[in-house]
Amino acid sequence: MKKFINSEDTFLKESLQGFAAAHQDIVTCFYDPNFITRSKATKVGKVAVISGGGSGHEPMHGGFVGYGMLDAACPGFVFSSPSPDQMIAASEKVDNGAGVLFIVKNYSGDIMNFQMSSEMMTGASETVLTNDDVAVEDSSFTTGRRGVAATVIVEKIVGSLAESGGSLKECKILGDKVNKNSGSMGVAFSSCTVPAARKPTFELGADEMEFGVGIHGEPGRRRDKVKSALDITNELLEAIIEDLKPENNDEILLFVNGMGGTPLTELYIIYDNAKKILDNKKVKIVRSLVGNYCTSLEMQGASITLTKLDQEITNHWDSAVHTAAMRWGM
Amino acid sequence: MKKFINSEDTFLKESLQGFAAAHQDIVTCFYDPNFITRSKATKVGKVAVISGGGSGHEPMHGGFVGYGMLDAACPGFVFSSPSPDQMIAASEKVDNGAGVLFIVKNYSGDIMNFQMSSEMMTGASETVLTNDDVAVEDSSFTTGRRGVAATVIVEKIVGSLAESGGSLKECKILGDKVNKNSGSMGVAFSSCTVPAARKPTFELGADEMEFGVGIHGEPGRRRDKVKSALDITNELLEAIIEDLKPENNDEILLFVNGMGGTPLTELYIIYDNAKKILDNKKVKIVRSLVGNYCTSLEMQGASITLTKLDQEITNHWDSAVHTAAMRWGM
Amino acid sequence: MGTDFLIKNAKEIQAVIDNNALEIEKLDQEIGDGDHIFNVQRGIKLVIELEPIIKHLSMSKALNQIAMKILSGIGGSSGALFGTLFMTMAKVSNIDDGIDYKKAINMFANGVEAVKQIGKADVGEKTMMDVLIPVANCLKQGVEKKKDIKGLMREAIEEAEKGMLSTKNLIATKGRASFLGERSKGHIDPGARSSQLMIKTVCETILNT
Amino acid sequence: MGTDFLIKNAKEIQAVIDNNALEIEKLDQEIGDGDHIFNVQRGIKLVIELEPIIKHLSMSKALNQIAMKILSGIGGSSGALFGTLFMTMAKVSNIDDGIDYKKAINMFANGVEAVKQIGKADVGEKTMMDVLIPVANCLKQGVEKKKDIKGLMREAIEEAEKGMLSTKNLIATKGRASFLGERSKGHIDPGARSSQLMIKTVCETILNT
Ligand SMILES: Nc1ncnc2c1ncn2[C@@H]1O[C@H](COP(=O)(O)OP(=O)(O)O)[C@@H](O)[C@H]1O
Ligand SMILES: Nc1ncnc2c1ncn2[C@@H]1O[C@H](COP(=O)(O)OP(=O)(O)O)[C@@H](O)[C@H]1O
Ligand SMILES: [Mg+2]
Ligand SMILES: [Mg+2]
Ligand SMILES: [Mg+2]
Ligand SMILES: [Mg+2]
Repeated sequence: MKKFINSEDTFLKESLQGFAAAHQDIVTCFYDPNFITRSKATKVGKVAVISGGGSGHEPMHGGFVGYGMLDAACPGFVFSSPSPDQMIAASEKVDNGAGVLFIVKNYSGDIMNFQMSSEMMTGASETVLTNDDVAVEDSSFTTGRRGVAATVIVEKIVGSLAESGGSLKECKILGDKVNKNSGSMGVAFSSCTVPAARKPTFELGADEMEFGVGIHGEPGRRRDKVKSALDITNELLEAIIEDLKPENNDEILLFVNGMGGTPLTELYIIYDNAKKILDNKKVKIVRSLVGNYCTSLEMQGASITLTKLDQEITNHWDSAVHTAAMRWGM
Repeated sequence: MKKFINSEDTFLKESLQGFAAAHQDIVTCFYDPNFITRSKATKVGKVAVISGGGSGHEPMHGGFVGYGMLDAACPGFVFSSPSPDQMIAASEKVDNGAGVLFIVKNYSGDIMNFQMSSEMMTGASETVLTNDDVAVEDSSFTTGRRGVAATVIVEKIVGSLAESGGSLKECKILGDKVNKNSGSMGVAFSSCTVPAARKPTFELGADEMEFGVGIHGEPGRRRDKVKSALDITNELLEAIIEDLKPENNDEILLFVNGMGGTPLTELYIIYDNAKKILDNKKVKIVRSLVGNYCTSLEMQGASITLTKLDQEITNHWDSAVHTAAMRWGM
Repeated sequence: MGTDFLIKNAKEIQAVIDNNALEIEKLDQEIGDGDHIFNVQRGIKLVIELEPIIKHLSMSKALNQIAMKILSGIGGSSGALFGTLFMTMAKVSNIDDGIDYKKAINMFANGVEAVKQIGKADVGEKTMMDVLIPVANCLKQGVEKKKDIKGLMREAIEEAEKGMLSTKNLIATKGRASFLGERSKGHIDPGARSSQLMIKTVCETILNT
Repeated sequence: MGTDFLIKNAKEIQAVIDNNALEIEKLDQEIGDGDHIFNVQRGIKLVIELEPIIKHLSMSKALNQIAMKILSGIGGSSGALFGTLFMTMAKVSNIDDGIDYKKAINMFANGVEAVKQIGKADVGEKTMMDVLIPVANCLKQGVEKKKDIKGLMREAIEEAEKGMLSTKNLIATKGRASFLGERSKGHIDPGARSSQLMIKTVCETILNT
């Protein structure tokens, strides 16, 4: 394992310290329990939007704390859900009297820990569960689908609504809508290495890829031979489109997300190929996002997310945001 | 070689197309010869700032085209300097009557091609050469030092001055000053793979790192055993400080740059460790930048850049910028 | 049965888990995200470090401290699940008046019931519940039937082992392995393995007293 | 000597370079950035593709087309260097009136001088100049001394080889390898190797006519 690291035990703390110091105008970090808040207080009566999850997906979620997006983020250990005390401490710090909206990716661990937090909290709270990964079959008898990159989109949109005065209920409804309007799927060319494990989570042959991989290196739909960018893009889009069923002239946001170890140039190739395919299908790309936003440590790979837009969602996408990893309009 | 790619021949074109489409509000791409301009015309009398170099360092330079930074970028093939026809076509497109400032990294190929462009051009032009890599010994008898990550800082600062009405001469002087005020050094944990080569540029043992590596995977000062983040940071900083000689209470910008394959968490660990070391030396970090800005394809590694600040440079750093990869204040 | 029993068992469990660490790590790499062993090891270490604090506490307070430590120190599914187990055990009435085997079993069964509620998983879903539920049932019935405690411990060890092995051929419907669908078949569930080892260790401590 | 001579040689050079591609690639990986072979191969391919266009052109126009193609199609150091070589060769006066060996050598020497000026490298700096300059000097002197052309070609081949080999023990002071300082020693310069092969090929074509 080659990493910029001093010890597995201090990995998270040092990284958070660096993050806090580099962006002290935007965020403040608290430790034991670990959570990140905006450096400036928000106005009374604003719904507090809090997300969290295992670390290793940076910039998600800490990089999205700031004006127009999250009020706080709770980073767990690498790939492990944060614990209730983190969520409770964060909530106490940022709840402004209008309640707390939790944005939680659909994993057993995250759900249980966030649920325990809600139960232990005194104030009002709601939860938006993201489950956009179409690689996994959806079912109410099982844990269902994983929450992956669309979480970024949900956080932006809900964050904007909360900033503009939306109520807890409205934020919850909009968050659920954006999640329902979104589908994602990813592919990995290499594994990631959890610091504590000191070795790759899985092994891939020199010509293999994991198709439908999860953001923790969980196996996907199948192990496959590496294909051309166009073929991969095509297969990812097909799975997403089969699920989302966008109609002729539906407006969408096309989000090409890097898993951490793939260069931007390649993400733009995927974007180009996806655009050709979507143009052909008369799906209208009206908003775009390309970059490493929901990563899996140093994994080489990428995912595509489509989000169906309507005027409300588009407006909230365009509104000003000022976080460490996403910033426009201010 | 595992990449999102359709063929080595279309790699650059498709990537540029995706880039142009994803950021059409900011940039426009032209092909054969390839160059990128802002999508909106700039005001008459503004100095045009143009940079360029081999591809493979994205977001540099195309990601820095936009308000407050570059007017155009000329991407060469992967790791190969662009050719004069690109620079000439770009200059013709963006020269607004106040001349063209070329920002060129100090490599023989780049210098020769940019020099030929200047000679073939009719309008006025100046060149700022960046050579911030302290891993290489400086000498007037040799090619001297390489231009690496500080190029990003130079582009931001000079871009701001040009935007605010600085003359060609003033831009050239400020660019040279920022370059002289900057020192960088990097380390690689893994090689990059040039698409056309289909195999890694160099091989590193499982416990080895290349200390002082270049941004094209050129060998550095030495091959070394992997060390702790703190030791690596310390050695990088020592080399830079020996060169830059910041004095007590000097104000600096600390830029931790990822080479493309290293996750953000680790860059923040380097930032944290660097801050501790610099605090100790009473060097004052007043501005920060952390992320993948000057990369080497998928190389795992990072570099540190220090830039000594004064009021003028700091003001230009803070001014509004609106590019695909760097955006604030608007 | 006092807090020394808790610490003693934590230390025994630490040794057993460490001895089987590679296997457990591999199980979670195969059908999960590979962190289960580290979560469990971190949890046990934190509990053992509590020794100086909980040594002098009442049983309910000690269990609560352990629960909070596990809950906050592990994170992930295991943190919530094992944390809930201990938190609920502490809630059984009058445990500070002394604990006999009957009460201990009652506590454990209560804890398992709470774990079942928070995780919403039942037997057959390829989780630690395939170990916890059968063992809790076996112990409860044993107490009802007033079975000999040593025999009952041996039964529990067997139940745990059976439940753990049963997960191998199940298709996961809860937890991270559920994302794999059919492909989760053929692998033992990591949480089932770690729970089984812990239960075995505690039962053997009792057998050896 | 007409444009067919250029195309014929380009094709011969393509074969020779392809045969030595792995070696050249390795050389630039060792002390450069590994792209030299691709730059050269791309350049040759582009020149050969020019055949239908330059076939009917005058020599000066053909050379200019080739120069522009190399300049714009290769990029990197090689693009500027080889582009300059051809651009300058085209500038020698009266070449459209017919080219004899003397004029051809004059053209080449002129080109090399321009390359020397743009690259600011002289003999001993571990670049292609260690091949180009000695060969140009040898040819110029040969013409002055009115040497037999075939013998002169053999001399040039030897000079090129000697120059190429000499780069091995030099410390690079120009080009990308200069960043290596002492560590550049022990490797032949890729540009020196590719130029040497090209010169050898052209000389052999002349020897075989
Ligand atoms: N809903 C659930 N109910 C009961 N046990 C569960 C549930 N989800 C997961 N588990 C157990 O947790 C184990 C995984 O724990 P761990 O790896 O620590 O957490 P995570 O899955 O969050 O990475 C699984 O092997 C399984 O036994
Ligand atoms: N300043 C220079 N003068 C003459 N030749 C040079 C100079 N710089 C580089 N070269 C030659 O160019 C070769 C490298 O070419 P190439 O790999 O195509 O370009 P780059 O170095 O830009 O990657 C070197 O081997 C050397 O022979
Ligand atoms: Mg986990
Ligand atoms: Mg090159
Ligand atoms: Mg796990
Ligand atoms: Mg090269």
